[in-house]
Amino acid sequence: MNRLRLWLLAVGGTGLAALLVAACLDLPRFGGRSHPYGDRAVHASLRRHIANTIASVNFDQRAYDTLGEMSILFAAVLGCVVLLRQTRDEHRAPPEPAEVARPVRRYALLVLPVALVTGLYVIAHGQLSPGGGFQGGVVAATALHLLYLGADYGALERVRPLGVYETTDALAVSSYVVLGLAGLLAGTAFLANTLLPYGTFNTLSSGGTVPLLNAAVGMEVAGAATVLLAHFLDQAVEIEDATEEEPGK
Amino acid sequence: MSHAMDVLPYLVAAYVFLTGCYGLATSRHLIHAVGCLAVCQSATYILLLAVGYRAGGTAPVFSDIEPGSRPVVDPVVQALTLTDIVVGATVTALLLALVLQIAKRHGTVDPDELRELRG
Amino acid sequence: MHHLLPLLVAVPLLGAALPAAAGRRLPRAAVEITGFVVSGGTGALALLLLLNSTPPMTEWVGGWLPVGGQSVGIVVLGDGPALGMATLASLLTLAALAYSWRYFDAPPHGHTGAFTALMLLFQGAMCGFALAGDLFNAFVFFELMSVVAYALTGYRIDEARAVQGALTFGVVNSLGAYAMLMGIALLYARTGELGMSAIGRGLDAHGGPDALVLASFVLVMTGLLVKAATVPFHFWLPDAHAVAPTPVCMLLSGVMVELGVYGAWRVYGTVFAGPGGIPAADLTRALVTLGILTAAVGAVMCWYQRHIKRLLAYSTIAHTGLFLVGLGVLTPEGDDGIALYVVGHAAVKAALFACAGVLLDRFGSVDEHALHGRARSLRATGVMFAIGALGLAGLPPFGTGLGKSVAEEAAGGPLTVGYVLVSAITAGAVLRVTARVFLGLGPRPEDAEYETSGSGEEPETGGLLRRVPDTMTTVPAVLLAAALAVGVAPGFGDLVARSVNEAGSGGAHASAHWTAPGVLLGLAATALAVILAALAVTRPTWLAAPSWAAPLRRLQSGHVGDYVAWLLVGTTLLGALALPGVLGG
Amino acid sequence: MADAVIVVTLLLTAACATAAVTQRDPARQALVLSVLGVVLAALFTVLQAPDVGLSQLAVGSALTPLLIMLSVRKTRRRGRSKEDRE
Amino acid sequence: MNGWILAATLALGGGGAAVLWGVTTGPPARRILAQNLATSAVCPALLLLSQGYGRPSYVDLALLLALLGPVGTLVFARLLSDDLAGERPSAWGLTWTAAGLGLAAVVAACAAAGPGRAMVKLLVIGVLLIAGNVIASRALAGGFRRVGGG
Repeated sequence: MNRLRLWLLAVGGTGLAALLVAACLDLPRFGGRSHPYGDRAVHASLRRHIANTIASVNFDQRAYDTLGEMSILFAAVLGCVVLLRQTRDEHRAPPEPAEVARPVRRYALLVLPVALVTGLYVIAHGQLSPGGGFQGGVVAATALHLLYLGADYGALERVRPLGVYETTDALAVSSYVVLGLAGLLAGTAFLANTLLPYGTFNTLSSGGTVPLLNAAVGMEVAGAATVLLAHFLDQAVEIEDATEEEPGK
Repeated sequence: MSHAMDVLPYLVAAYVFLTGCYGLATSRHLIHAVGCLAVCQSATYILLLAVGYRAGGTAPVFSDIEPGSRPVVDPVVQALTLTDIVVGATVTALLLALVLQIAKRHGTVDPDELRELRG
Repeated sequence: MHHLLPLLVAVPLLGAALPAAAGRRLPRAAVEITGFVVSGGTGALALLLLLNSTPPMTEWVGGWLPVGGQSVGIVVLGDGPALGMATLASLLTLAALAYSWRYFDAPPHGHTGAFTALMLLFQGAMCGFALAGDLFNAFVFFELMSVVAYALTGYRIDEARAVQGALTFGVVNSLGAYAMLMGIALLYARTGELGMSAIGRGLDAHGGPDALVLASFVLVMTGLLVKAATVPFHFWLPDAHAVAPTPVCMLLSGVMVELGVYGAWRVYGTVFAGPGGIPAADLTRALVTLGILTAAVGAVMCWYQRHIKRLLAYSTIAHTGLFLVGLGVLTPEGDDGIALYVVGHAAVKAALFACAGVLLDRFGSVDEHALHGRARSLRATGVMFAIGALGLAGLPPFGTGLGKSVAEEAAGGPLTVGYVLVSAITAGAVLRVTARVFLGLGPRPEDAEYETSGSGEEPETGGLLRRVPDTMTTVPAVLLAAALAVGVAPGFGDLVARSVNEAGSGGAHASAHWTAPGVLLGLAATALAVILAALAVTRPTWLAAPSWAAPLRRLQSGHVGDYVAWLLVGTTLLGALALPGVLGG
Repeated sequence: MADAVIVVTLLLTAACATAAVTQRDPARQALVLSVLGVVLAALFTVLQAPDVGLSQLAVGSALTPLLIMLSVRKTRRRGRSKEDRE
Repeated sequence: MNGWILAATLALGGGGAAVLWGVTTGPPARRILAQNLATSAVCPALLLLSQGYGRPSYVDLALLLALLGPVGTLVFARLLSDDLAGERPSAWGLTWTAAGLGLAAVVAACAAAGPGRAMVKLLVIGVLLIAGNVIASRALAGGFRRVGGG
């Protein structure tokens, strides 16, 4: 190991550690009672009939942050599409169909619908109970990949028209922005949650535009996670360059 | 004990961050380095949530409790952490994609052997 | 009017997402035209808002207006500097898109619009960061900017260096961003707020600065200064900027790095400037010290490069150091000068990168030694490269010259000498390249041992260009004209000064115009640059790398672990520089 | 009582983070990272952040380790086929 | 004093320490086994915590972990199949202990929740947890011919 780097690391690490420890000692004590912004957020959430305050913060009070977050995900998908594209010196070799033990196959195929339903449930209940578009979207995308586990890559590819997922991803981002613009056109403000009635507290349709934004995020995340995993799977399983030979040798 | 408890979560966050940095600086494998970056990031989750905790509080999710019946923890930091987790996952994915391309173009994933850009 | 502020983010995002949704069937031309329209439209909107930014606007996204001075929403700022940076980013994106018109040979299969979409996302991210008035929102757009920039830097995945530079860029910048987030969490713990001005008020209400304020200052600044490529956080920049596609380099060096400086200015001014923050003397010590270090390292390393894009990247580092020094003195004149300097520098640097891109696509190399005398036929490009070098030196009446002269006067004393030297050295290096590559003057230089050569690069177009497309020469010409206009247009300097001072500087007003000493210093820097270049070309041995420069070059090892270690050292250094006032207070 | 469970999960998190850094082989690190993801989810639950815990479970225990393992497989496959040819 | 939280603390502490030790030492197969154990230790703890805090909505976490945990383990087993060749660590004692722990937690939670929708959810979690745990363990112990392949 490089001597200089270790010295730098020792100096910098010690300095930063001292700084952080000193700061920790000045922090308000863990579990303290003063959370002004948090208390305001809870009140604002209840005023808009949203049971899950975190959803209210994410999709209403700080919906603009979530717009940025969605764009990051969208950018990462575009980035991975660009970075993991097939170059001229690479070719695709369909992998051999895998033998999967029967119990594993059965388990995977049984769990798949359960996982999909769970994903949708977590998305749909986003503004009520813990969960939301992001968590549910990842679960739904993961569920799809049980096919890889239960069968083989070919089976997954057949039910996974990538173009559809990419379109879903982009459409979901667009619809989030369009919902935001609707607030602007209605004369209030960008991403204002004033278009729809707030509904009855603790029901699926409560919270004005929150369920819509939540659904958009769910679609986006499911699409994005699928596309991301697809490109990595392609690289790991299918795409080969000139120096690689057939797998399984 | 109670005094230690006042700062312990913050110290754990600081420790995790520094540990991740150490791993990142001494890594011999780029995928390992990306993993260490993920460790660094988990420090930010811990710090944020520790800051928002309220002793005796519960989650500000009112699907199964009455609003106002129990003290609640800070929802804002939770929303921030959620955003942060998404950011972390996407950054990890992008960096791993870059590592794959480095493996292809340089034939190595050991940072000590990547010696093209210097001076 | 203020309701339109979030559109600067929303429109580019929509412009990136909709073509991607319509996706695979759109012909390339349609995607590129959409890109132009969206990018240009956003630029026009930013300009329109900028012209209406007196008095400064604020917008609460989602209509969460503050109740009793407190809000649960996110505030977006619409003052002069914020909208100015957004306008600059938008116009430069438009220029980069124009430059890359029909440019890359093979867009990914089925993703014709990927490059355009990423550029639009980049534009939206830069606008969002510039307008952010909420610290966490700034972090989100900071990350968006970074993620897009990693992908764009590694765009040419066939190139070994491109993917390596992009990874280094990614790791170092992400770590900086996480440090920034730790700082934000500390500030939130102290004040319970996320809006920048609300945090500032909270800190002031708490009393004098303590270790927590110092730590949060250091952590937040680390993130921003990593982006601003300040020594010792700067190592990623040459590795990334030298390998990114040329239109991306124009944006990275022209705006993104400057946005880091802008962020540092904004965060200090709104969060830490009060009595509960970091005392002014400490900030001045920290920023001026780091700025001088940055300028010196950047200038020296710039001089000894042979890889032309890398040379330009180091000159960006050197100039960033000058920006930090100008802001660090904390005077209204300093802020005005730097604002003008940033605008002028963006145009000049983008034009220089555009010219380097022409070389790359025409000859498949950006190596000063290999290209010796080969570009004689590219007269227009050569002339523009030389003009760009003069702009870099701050020759009146370039905008860079105006900004530099105002900043020099604000900094005063020995710092003025620093400004002259650094701009002369970087400009001299560019002039030396002009003389060797475009004129073929002097003997062919010898190769050194520890350096990055610029040979063996792949052109970015489908094969080597026989003739340079008009767009690739028009864009740098327009950019250089813009740099001139910044300095020449009557009243522009005062306009910038007024809007900058309205947003910050505590109500003090200064004016920015040409002065006799400023003009003389600009002329002196230019003369020095010409002399340096002439000496380098005619007497190469006189100005060969001295032995003390070798360790400096060896530090730039290309090893990501080294860069992370330096980042930690940087935080310690920053903490040590800002410590005295905190101990005293 | 409520503090004891927080202390236990915090210490577990710190230990997992250390283990994730000291495991130098990326495949083994991916295993530790997935455990770290699960432990973090438990920590978030005891810090009363079930929303965050859910997304940490989804990302930390499934998505990120999967991405890392796929990358490991790709780089190893290259390494192996190169060795075969030599 | 809350017995549910105490039980969860013990499950987390004991299970966590065992998992950590297992996942950082020994051959790959043992490490994957330990990773699987993480699911089977933390998932019951989450159920207990949900009861202890009096928050039925926290059960979703256990549901997600019971779903995704075994899936993760199987993915690891598949992608690391080359490293696993020849190793057959059987840890039936551990597997059934973990399954027992899961069962106990589910039964206790069911008893506390009483019949209704909450109980159905808990039962689903129990089934998923135990089935996933056993399948993953068997796959790792070489109980099946092969889990590897493309």
